[in-house]
Amino acid sequence: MQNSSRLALYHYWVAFAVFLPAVVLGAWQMLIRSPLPAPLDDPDAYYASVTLHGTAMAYVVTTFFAMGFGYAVTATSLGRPVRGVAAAWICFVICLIGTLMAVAAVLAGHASVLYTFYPPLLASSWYYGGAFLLIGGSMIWVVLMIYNMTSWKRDNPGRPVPLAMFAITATAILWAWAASGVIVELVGILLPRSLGLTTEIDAGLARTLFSVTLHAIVYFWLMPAYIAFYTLLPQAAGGRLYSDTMGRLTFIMFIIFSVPVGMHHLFADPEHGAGMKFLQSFLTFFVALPTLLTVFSICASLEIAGRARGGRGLLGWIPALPWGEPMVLATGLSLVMLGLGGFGGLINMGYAMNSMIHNTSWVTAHFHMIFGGAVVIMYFAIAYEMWPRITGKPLQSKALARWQLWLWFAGMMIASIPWHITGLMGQPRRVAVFDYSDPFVARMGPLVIISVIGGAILLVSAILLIVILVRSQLGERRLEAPLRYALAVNPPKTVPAALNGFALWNAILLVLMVFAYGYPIGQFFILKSKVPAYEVSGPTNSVGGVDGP
Amino acid sequence: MAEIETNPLRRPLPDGVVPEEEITRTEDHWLAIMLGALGVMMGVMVVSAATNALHPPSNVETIDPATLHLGGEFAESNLGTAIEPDGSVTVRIIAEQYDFIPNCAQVPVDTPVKFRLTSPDVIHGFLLPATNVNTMVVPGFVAEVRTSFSRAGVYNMPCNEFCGNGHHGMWARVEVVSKEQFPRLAATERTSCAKQ
Amino acid sequence: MATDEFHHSAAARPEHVAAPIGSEEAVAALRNGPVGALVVASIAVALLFLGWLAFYFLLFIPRGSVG
Amino acid sequence: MVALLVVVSTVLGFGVLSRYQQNGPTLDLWNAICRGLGLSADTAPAKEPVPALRTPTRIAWTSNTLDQIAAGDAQRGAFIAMNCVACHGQGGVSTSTLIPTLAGMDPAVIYKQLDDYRSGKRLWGVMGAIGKVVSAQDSADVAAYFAVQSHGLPPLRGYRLPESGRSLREPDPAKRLVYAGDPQRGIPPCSACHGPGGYKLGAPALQGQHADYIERQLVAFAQGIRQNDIFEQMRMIAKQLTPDEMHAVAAFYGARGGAPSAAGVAVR
Repeated sequence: MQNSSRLALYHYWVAFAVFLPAVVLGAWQMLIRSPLPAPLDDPDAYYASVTLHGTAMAYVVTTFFAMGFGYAVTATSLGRPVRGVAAAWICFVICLIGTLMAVAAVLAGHASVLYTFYPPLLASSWYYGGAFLLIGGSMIWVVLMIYNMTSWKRDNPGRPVPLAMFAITATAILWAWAASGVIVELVGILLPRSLGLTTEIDAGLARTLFSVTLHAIVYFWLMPAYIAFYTLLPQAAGGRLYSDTMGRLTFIMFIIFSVPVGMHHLFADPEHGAGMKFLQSFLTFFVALPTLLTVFSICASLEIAGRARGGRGLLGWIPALPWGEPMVLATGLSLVMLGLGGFGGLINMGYAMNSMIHNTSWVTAHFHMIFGGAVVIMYFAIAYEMWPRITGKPLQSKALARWQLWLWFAGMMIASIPWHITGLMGQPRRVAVFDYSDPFVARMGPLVIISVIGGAILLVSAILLIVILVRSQLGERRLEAPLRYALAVNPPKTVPAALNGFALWNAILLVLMVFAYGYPIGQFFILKSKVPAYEVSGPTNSVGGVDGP
Repeated sequence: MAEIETNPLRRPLPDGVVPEEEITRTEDHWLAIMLGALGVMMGVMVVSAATNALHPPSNVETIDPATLHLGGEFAESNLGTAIEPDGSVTVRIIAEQYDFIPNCAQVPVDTPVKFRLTSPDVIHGFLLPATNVNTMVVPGFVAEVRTSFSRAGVYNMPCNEFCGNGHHGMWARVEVVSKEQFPRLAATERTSCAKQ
Repeated sequence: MATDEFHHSAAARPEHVAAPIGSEEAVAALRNGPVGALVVASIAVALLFLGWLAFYFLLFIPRGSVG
Repeated sequence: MVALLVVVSTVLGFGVLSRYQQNGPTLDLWNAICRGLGLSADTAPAKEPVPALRTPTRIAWTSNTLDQIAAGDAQRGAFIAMNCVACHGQGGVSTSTLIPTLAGMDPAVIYKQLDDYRSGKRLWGVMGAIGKVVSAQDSADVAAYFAVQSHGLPPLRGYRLPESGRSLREPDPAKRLVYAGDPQRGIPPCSACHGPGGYKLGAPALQGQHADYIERQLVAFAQGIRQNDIFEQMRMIAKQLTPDEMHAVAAFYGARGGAPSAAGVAVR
């Protein structure tokens, strides 16, 4: 167990160590694009910073956090040490090397292509290589999660896999499906071109492959939060999980519906027909379903807790909840942001309605609300829940943690809501500096300034997070409390095989993927759409290196 | 949590505090209501898309990005607004690092307009704020948006997709003018409001 | 205690399973299901649904037809 | 369940929605399916009158062109370049303020300009005649030679360290135009293509070039005297600039990066 705990802790430390500087960059980005004066107001620095911020938040923080969470869940929910610890450490080192390579390439100015890559822009092969090691390396973790679950099932025939383990394995499987797109893009298109092995890039194909990743990756980020909703929150609140079966179904639905829907990120692209776009828009509606089910299940679990704590009347259970617990408070705040962010998502996926907001600040605001808000705040709560259990040192302190969560919530709301509005007004994304003397842009000025204030609050909150974690780490070891998972109202004695494994669901997803992506990817074998690549930092391979001796 | 667990006033919440049938029934109802709500949204989307012919821009047409300027539809002399025999207009625009060409396009109000754009280098975005005109411009493809403007005025036209380190400087305009004002130039020249 | 061997779907070992707590009023109130939760979740989803319709008809459609 | 989703979405997407076209006729089922898949493109209208073709250059950045440039032989180029030094200076480091320094220039730029002189797309006195006597291979060789000469233009590639005052808030108009451009007039930042820190295929590095030469070219673009820029990009930008701005931007680039001077030549 000791080794499993250390494994989880190391992953968390990497995640949060990367998180803080990435928030600093984010706050500075808010400033430079606002009408306010900013230090180092250099557009090149902005684009490098956006690349770094996105790479850090989307790939590094999330992957390391999910991996660490996975090991912690495996050890505690299965009640035995993680199997394959050596492989897990190898995975950790590979992912860390990948991270360092990618960060170095961006800092050297050879990779300002944003974390979504945007070929035919072409970055240094160090950047793509780093991303490949990080994402590809995390597949070792995927295998380890599946291996730990199946070996437990073998040792405990007929018993239901603990919900938390079932869910983290679902997360791992989802990540494998999601990552397949970006891995094929990296290995098949970007790395060969950046190494000079090929001369052209098919931008349409690259975008299509990345879209396989782009939506499901969001659910990979989201899953640890949902696992906390289902397995940690009800017990932190002092109640029971409303339905174990619904939890399992929710995670299964995420696997099935979050991958064959990525084309709603390509609604505005010219490389796909409207029929295929509608088809995936249709499927996208179903990915809202598990979230809508979760909202009810979690409210019900909280009601049970509130009533157990003496809450009466129709809504009296709400004030009766232990809002002082970071996990409960974070869930409340997270659900508010999930509601607003989910609303934005319903707009984005609305087929033609996507044209209203595509690539405006609305989209940036939307995923900050969902990921930066609803998901990340649960990462904090998970850290606060797990840190004392892993280290045996109490949280320093709960009051400070509450402040940190409230600040994060307030900061995200203040930053994101005006951002949504400027998006509706037509503010384009990823623009380093705006000309506020233009009347069209000037109208957005006050809203952008409000967002900057939100960004500053977020920065304060992120610093506070690190302070709390470091203070807790430096405290004395005096706790021996195991991590406790919530009981269901009706704890299942057995569950159907379909709800205790993933073989059936993987097969169904495969069918859906062939249906949803077969033609869109297949068409590139007939289309003549390859184009030259454009290196972001000057001529190297494009003219055969003739510019240097 | 420690104090909750040891609180003598609280007794164990027994298994099945909500009966299993009750749970199944509520979850089923909730699922049905959610599917119903999503179904209504889907219905609204499908019906309005059919009656108003609303689509995301989806014309799949490939083109060689390297030789655009040597001739054909996107040669420099052919960019700008063209008037079709049926009275509709077609606007051809190049989006390149880091300019739209022409950087000012003129179209008449209440007239079917077809924007055709392509890129000779990297991915760009074409957006007219306060309208639904919005498309990616991907090299190797011709992006097409069909619409008509109901309000005259000047529309800003920022590039809305990161295209490199000069992205923030890539802004242009579309001027929507009254039908009378819209100049009908000779067939040998394209209409544009770019500075000559 | 409810942490018997049948509660493995929460965690494989009893020490990782939450110690359940409660009272008789809670048991009575919950007999008919979590009505309060149904109300809260319904209001939230209704707002979402109406907001979506409002955006569709009041913002998106007036901005003009595209295709 | 899944089969139902597949059937319903296919029927709606291809059988219903794809039939209705914005500003166009309703399609029959077969055409709707093709349209929905993206098989039948709405190609350019054929009936409209097409203006006489005007092209700025014969060069296109195809892989053939890039291979030709990459095949340039700097040693052979050195021999040919002996004819250039009278005007462009020893080793391509020009001492005349109206003649550009070629040392360190991207070979694609030299190659394209020589072809434009050859084809008459760029008209500039004696260069037209010179362009006619050098072959495409000669151009690639001489471009390869000048590209590796030192003491001229600093290398374009690479990174510039972040520095304050490179946004639209900068009061100095030259610095503002170079690093931030002027979005309202559709002027992108010069530096994004011409450096420092930026690069675009076919765009010359300007840092260290003679200010007088840069200014003269800007005026030529603005007046339409020079028209060999692909998609009239430089013509369009230069038309937006005031004479003062042209002068200031030219001076900004000319003054930076240690303009090649007599000192540079003396070292050689």
